[in-house]
Amino acid sequence: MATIPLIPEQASTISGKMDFLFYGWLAMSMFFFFSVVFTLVYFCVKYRKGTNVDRTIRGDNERTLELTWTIIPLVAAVLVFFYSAYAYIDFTKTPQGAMEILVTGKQWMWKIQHPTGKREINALHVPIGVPVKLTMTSEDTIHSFFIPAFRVKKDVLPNRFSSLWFNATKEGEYHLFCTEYCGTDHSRMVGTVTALTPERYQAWLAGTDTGVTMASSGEKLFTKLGCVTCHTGTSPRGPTLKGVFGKEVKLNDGSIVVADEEYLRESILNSQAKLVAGYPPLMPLFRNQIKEQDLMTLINYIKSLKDEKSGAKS
Amino acid sequence: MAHDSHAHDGAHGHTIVPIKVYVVTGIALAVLMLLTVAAAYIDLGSMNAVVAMVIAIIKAGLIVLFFMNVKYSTRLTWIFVASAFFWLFILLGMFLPDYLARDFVHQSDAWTSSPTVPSVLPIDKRVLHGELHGHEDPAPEH
Amino acid sequence: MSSIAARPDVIPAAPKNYINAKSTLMSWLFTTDHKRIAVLYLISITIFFGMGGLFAMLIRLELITPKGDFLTGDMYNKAFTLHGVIMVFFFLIPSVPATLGNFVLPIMVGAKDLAFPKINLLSWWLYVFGGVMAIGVVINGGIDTGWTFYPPYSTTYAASNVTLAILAAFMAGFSSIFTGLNFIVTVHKMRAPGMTWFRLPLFVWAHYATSIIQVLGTPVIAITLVLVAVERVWGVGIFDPQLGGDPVLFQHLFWFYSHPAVYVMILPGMGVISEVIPCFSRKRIFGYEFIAFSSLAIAIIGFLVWGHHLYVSTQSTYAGLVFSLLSFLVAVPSAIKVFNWTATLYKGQITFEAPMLYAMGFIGLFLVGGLTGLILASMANDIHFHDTYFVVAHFHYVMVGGMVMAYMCGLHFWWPKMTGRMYPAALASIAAILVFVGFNLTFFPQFILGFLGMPRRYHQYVEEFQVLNVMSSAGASILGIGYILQPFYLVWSLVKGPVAGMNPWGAKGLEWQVPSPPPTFNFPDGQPIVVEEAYSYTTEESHSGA
Amino acid sequence: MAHSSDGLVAHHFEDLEQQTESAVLGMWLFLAQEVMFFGGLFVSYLVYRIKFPDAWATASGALNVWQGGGNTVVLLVSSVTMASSVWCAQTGRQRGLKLGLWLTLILGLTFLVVKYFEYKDKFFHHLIPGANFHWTGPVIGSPTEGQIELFFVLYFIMTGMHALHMIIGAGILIWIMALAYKGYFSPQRYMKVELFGFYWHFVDIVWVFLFPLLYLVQRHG
Repeated sequence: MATIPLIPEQASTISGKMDFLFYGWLAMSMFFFFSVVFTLVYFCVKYRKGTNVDRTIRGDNERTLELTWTIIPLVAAVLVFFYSAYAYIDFTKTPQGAMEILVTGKQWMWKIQHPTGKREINALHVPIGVPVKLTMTSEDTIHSFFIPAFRVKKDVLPNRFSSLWFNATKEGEYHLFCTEYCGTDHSRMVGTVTALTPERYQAWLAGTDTGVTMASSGEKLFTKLGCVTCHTGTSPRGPTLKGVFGKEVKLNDGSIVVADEEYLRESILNSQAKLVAGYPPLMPLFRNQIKEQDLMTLINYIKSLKDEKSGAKS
Repeated sequence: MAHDSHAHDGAHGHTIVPIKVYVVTGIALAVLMLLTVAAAYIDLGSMNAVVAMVIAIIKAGLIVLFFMNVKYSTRLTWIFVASAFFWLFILLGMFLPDYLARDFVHQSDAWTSSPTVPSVLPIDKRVLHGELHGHEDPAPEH
Repeated sequence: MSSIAARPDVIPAAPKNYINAKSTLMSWLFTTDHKRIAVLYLISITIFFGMGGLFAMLIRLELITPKGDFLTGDMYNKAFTLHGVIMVFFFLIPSVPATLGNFVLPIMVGAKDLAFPKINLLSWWLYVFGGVMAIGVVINGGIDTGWTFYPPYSTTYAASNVTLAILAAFMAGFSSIFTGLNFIVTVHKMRAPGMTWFRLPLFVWAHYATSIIQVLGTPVIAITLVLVAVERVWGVGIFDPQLGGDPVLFQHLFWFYSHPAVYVMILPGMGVISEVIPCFSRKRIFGYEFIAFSSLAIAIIGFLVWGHHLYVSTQSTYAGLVFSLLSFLVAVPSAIKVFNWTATLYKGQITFEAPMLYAMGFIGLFLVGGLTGLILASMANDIHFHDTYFVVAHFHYVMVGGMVMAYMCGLHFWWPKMTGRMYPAALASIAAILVFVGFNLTFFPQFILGFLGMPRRYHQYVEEFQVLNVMSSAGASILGIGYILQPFYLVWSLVKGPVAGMNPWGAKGLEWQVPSPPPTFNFPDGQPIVVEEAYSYTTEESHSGA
Repeated sequence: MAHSSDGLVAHHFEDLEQQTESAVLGMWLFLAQEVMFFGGLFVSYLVYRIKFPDAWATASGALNVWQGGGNTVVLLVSSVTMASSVWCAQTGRQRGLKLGLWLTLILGLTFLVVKYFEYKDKFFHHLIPGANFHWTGPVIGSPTEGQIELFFVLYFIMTGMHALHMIIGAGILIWIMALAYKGYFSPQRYMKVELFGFYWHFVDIVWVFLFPLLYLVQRHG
């Protein structure tokens, strides 16, 4: 809070190059801006009404002046176009042999799948020093995948694949944002990108490195069974489960129960029995659909959910 | 003012076109209409669409020039008409750089009544093995 | 033409003018007098400016804290959508053309009215119907698609009043088309004897260029919005990805109009500035032809650049390159205008009344808006800036810093002409300065936020963005004070303001040669004959000469 | 708009010529607006036709060339009768004017009736896009049903917008006829007929493009 951030972190191979281009633009813009503003102020002061200055206009160099300030910006515009077009192609050309990660956007979460089949939600682990290509699609509306520190962004469309690539350079955690407006919780469709050394990434893939966001088996089940679709805390289709354990819950018949393990278990197996007030009876019945062991794992996972906001935690 | 001679100045200061012109134009349009149908039944490959459009443009031109009197109108009217079609051309033309240089990649090319995206994360083996490279967004390949 | 029946007036020597000609409500609501319609527009767009401002206030209040605790996500989304829809379709697009343009353009060319007075009235009524629908949207629970209405969200997923909002925008669109149509024909056919094309005030040139966009661009958004409404109501449509339809096609069609539409918003503003600067520096404008043709160039090239909104929307790279190049080129005519305005000041007799302060502010803010626009036109940088607060800041610099400043500039310039009364000069200057300072405080931090990567349309955000957002909200309150001051002293001036006289600024142009307020048919003594070039100011002339 | 003392020139115009030229230019600008309005549909059509040539070839086969072609002729003839009506108005032939307007109206309504039967036909063949859409006809190439449905969405919107213009045109035509029966038109005052003629011809032009684009995509082989 004390210091105001002014410059975003540079954490990919193109960040520096893009910023260099931007600072070039900035310098050029400032040159034009200050030349005009300086001239403007100078004239305003010098030729304000009543000053005793020479106001006779000699000669007619209007055309020369006009041509000068038409042609110079024109040439400048074309030159910078070529430079920035070249840079764009440089930035977006996916290198051969990039590692491919699948991304699916849906209201309002990012689902990631690594080449080994490992999945995560609203989190993306990537190795540094390795070109990574994201192949992305959406299940519903248009989203846009944006990692500011990597300077990459691409819209994610339904029924189509789009892609972007980056090569992270620095270990750390970075923001992941959805930048195409996608509905109520657009601003919660955020996550964390964790850049790891290739070794740690391998370890993470294998599931032994627990230093960073580790998807527990309960979380996996939570995703696999589709619980995440509704129990996000924001969906009108199901109540949030964050911090629900041990709390009192109001049911749609007006009664109040304590959300203990038994209640959670009953609600998973037969959701219609004790429906939380204000939510429709949409949830499928998992009776005979879920193994007892999985059920335990899932309940344990729900117990572990704390009442705090998900998303970026840098 | 007299109104009975043909192709003279009307009360509004513009030309009254003799009715013969309308009838001849109408016949020409009917002939072109038959021609466009006939041309459609002959296999000209990709030229079919071109021929159909050329005939349609000629027909539209005849209607604009004769039925709508533009042939006998002021230059300003010509400019207005031309700019309408110029802007239509901009609209059509400026879409092509995108749509001719991009390819949709469909997740489902199968003949299904409603190709839907699977509700869980698609595990498309072709994607994993890089077999879809030929179809993907062309942007990175330049 | 029938003369207006004389009514006994309280003030003995009050000359007949368009305001006191008739006084019934019906004589206002169904008037065909362009000046009265301009006043009707002025009142209605002020109401919508206020509404849009309220939604802006909600947005800024929400963004003071990163947690999203003031409004719910849904309410926030509706607030920024309504802010956008109302400000774009019901304030910015009609702002200068429908009020100031409607009022002074016919007088400037020496006509008794616009070519089609009834269509002008129809245009206002369409605007009112659209506006009532927009209010209906607000009352009925709002709309949450963003003013861009992107499918498939707008067609399939949004559970708000999309169809009604689309209908409202559709009506406002046709209102705009008819205004443009009227202006073009008026400029071509209603000019007074001697009023050649190159004697037209640049305000008229700017409106001519604007009208081209209004007439040829607006119908495309109209049909596009119809397509969205059909898809929403019918359940199937051409943008439906499930059928193989392409949502990006909508974006193309939408921006085919909506990018030129920003020139509909800024060109008339540039016209206002071209009037005010020569007047207050007592000099003929520098490079008249270049400013005139640059307006046309902007209108035409402006149609060829829309794809720069789609750099990261999976548009083909090739198309991106074409649009990028053209986007850089469209900056050149704008630059020409700025240079010419600056050169006009050279060796002038410059005074700093409120309109001039707004004009100076306009140049500075428009420069920032335009130059940052170049950064966004660069494909490489747009990858990072697209849909971040950098874009938000950029277009607010152009739309608010540019257009709203110009609108207020013009309003203060022609207010004495429209009402016959003078507003308190000191207060007007204070308001102008407050608006300028408040504006910069509000929107400059947003450039940095965008560079840091804060996405737009975010109801809650990560904590490190808070300081800049608080600065922005604080600035907005100053901006708000600057705006709120204006209706007070302007309305006050109607009652207590000193009588302005025919030409309080000593300005050139036909509108300053008719009484203030002008009589019903502008030139009761017959059409004026124009013998002078536009802006034939001389520096020797004393300021209070007229 | 002419309501001043001599009934021909409105108060804000200097003379009849200025008024006439303004009206003609205004009408052309309105039609330019209409061109762009339909342009949005044509460009959508173009994009999808480029992308889905097979679907377009397949779906177009389901449209009835006889109905479409017949309607083309009906509209062309109505344009001739409309142009003749304008000529009659310009030359003061009141009976000819009324006859021409009647013929134009009848032809316009004929077009709409044929269109109605075409739409009805689509309904029976499950070709109305939506839940009941089902393609059973022969297939050219390998289109998806969704793509074929897209063609029909565009078909209905494009022809529907055109038909809407026809209906509005018929409404204005009835108003013009009422004026004609009141003896409103004369060789000095025929602008309303002429401007309406522009509109009618424009609607014809739209159909001139719609017919080959929708009905004749691939008729051979």
